[in-house]
Amino acid sequence: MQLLTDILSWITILTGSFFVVTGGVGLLRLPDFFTRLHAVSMPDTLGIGLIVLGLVLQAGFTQTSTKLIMIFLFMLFTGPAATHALAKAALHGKLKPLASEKKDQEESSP
Amino acid sequence: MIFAVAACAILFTMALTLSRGILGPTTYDRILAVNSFGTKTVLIIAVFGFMTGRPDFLDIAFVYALINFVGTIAVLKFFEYGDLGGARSPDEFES
Amino acid sequence: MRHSISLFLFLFAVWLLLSGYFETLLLVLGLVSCAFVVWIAKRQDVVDHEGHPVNLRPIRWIQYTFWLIGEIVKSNIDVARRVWHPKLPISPTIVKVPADADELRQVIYANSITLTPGTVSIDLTDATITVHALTREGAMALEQGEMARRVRGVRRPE
Amino acid sequence: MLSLLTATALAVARLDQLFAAVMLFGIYSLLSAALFVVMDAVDVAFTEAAVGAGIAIILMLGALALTSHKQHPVPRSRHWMALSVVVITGAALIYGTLDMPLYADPNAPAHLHVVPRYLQQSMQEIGIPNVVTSVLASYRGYDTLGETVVIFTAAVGVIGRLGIVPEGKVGPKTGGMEHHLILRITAKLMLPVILVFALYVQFHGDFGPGGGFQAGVIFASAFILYGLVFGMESVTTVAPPVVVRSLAAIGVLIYAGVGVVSLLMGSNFLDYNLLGHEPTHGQHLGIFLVEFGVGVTVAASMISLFYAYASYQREK
Repeated sequence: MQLLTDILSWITILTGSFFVVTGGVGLLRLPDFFTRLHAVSMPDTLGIGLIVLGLVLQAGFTQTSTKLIMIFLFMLFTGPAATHALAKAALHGKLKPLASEKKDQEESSP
Repeated sequence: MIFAVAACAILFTMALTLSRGILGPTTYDRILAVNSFGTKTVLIIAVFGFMTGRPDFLDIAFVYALINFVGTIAVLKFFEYGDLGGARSPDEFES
Repeated sequence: MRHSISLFLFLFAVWLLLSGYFETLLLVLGLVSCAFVVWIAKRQDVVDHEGHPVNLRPIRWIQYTFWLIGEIVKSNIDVARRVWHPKLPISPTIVKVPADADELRQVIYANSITLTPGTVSIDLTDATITVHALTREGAMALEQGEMARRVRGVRRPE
Repeated sequence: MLSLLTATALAVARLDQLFAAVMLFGIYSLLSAALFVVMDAVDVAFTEAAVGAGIAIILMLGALALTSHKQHPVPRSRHWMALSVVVITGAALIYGTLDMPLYADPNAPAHLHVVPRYLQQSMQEIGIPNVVTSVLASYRGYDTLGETVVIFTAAVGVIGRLGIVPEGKVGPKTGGMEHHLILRITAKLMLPVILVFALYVQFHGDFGPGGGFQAGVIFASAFILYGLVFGMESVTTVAPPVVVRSLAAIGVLIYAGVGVVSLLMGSNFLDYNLLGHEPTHGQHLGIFLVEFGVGVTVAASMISLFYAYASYQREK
């Protein structure tokens, strides 16, 4: 049983770390601000989620886990709000997104 | 052991994020970098807490998550309106 | 009043989870603190159906959460693949999707969009959400309206 | 991690755009707090988290709003002056550290006398699990009182410089961000949780990291968030500036008052042993009250600093 949770938490933490690193790489590689936003949302969701899950598996059902989950929930609520506010500010600050406004919807959808 | 691996991964990402923060190019990129840097700090504090076996650290992580949010909003408001209280036209702040 | 009581209970639960000490002194302090916070929150006028939603449908909410987690995992893998891909196969697209009239639902919808990697809601005005998608496919999937339909069921109408 | 810290510091020094420098300073602050955590200085990290990363940034932005956004170019000669001053100070500091015991040297004076006493006896003398709190509030009660007064004075100074916000008139255009739907609802959800968390930190300083300073800052940050999202008008209605300013003074008075009471009861200033029936009980009560005073002062000072910065109108 102990071994099983250990293996599980290894897997989750490693996968979580992978997504965190991917987020960092994406933040550097992607070409403009709006696309970088997407890179940030990766570690913000799955990265943190999996690492927290792994830590919870290690800690067992204790007060530590409840605190961890509370932190996670808190970040889950505030993260998108901050990202959205940032994107909105950038959009209103006349930052041109590197994207095509999708008006050719009819011709591309069939 | 596993915590050390996770900590290394997070540290590496922090370095990547930091270089985005230094490179810019726009201010929004920097704010984004700081915001996501804050997220990583929360994570690394949590992981370190487990590494050293003192889960007290979680309170600090919580403070971080909180301050990160308030700080980002403050910065954004400052940037959009030019100061913290009033609503001034944002055109003074082209950078 | 209903909101105040439920907020108080919620806050006290938070206090207990944070504290973990069940001594009389700390419990009393907790009760006093929560009452104080409810009083401040009343003064700040944040205790209403927006600040403390009491009329959610729990079962639908849980269903929705699991569905959202699944979507997040799928799109995470997709975006991660694209980021590591040497050619960086992205096609940034902006679409406008309609949202429900209810403001809380709009927020849930917009936040869910942001949470899913590959799509970020960048503006929300007049019940229309402007979405920046990393790929054309992501934008089209969102336009199918699967998420919007599920969000609608989460909350009872006023 | 230290190298990351250095890189950030260099980048801050090189940037001439002050706004970007502030952003990087935020990263610097986060990093140093993480470093404190690694070095096991939990309470210091807690304070750095709350003060350095959050409030300092907000206050710096406030200051930035009042001044210009670009650093003025400095003539070359003054670079050399500045450099020599820095080098001399640095050299003096390094010279000073030569006399200091090595890091973690078990024979250092601090480890021989002070630390064992604090670590071994604080439990029976004061009866509180968190040593830092008992050191801060009891053994070093004077120092902490001094620090509290410093914060109070800083707030008074800034208010004196920027002018007191007149009652009922907080500037012509003090708009909030209520139109920003997502922010508004998130703030509404989060504010009570933040406040409860602040009070939790306040009252659990005895057991875990935390205490008055940190709690005060977190409490203030909740109000700052409220002010940012809902506008100055609402926040000054909820917490009128006059009330906040008097609370800052009341906090100092609570702290000093505890000292005076213990003096009157026949022991030393800020010696809490006589406050209760038995010494540990008295210590407990004393620390509790003192921490409460600190929390009130810090929170109120921070909020009034925010008011002062946010409602100051630049002369046109």
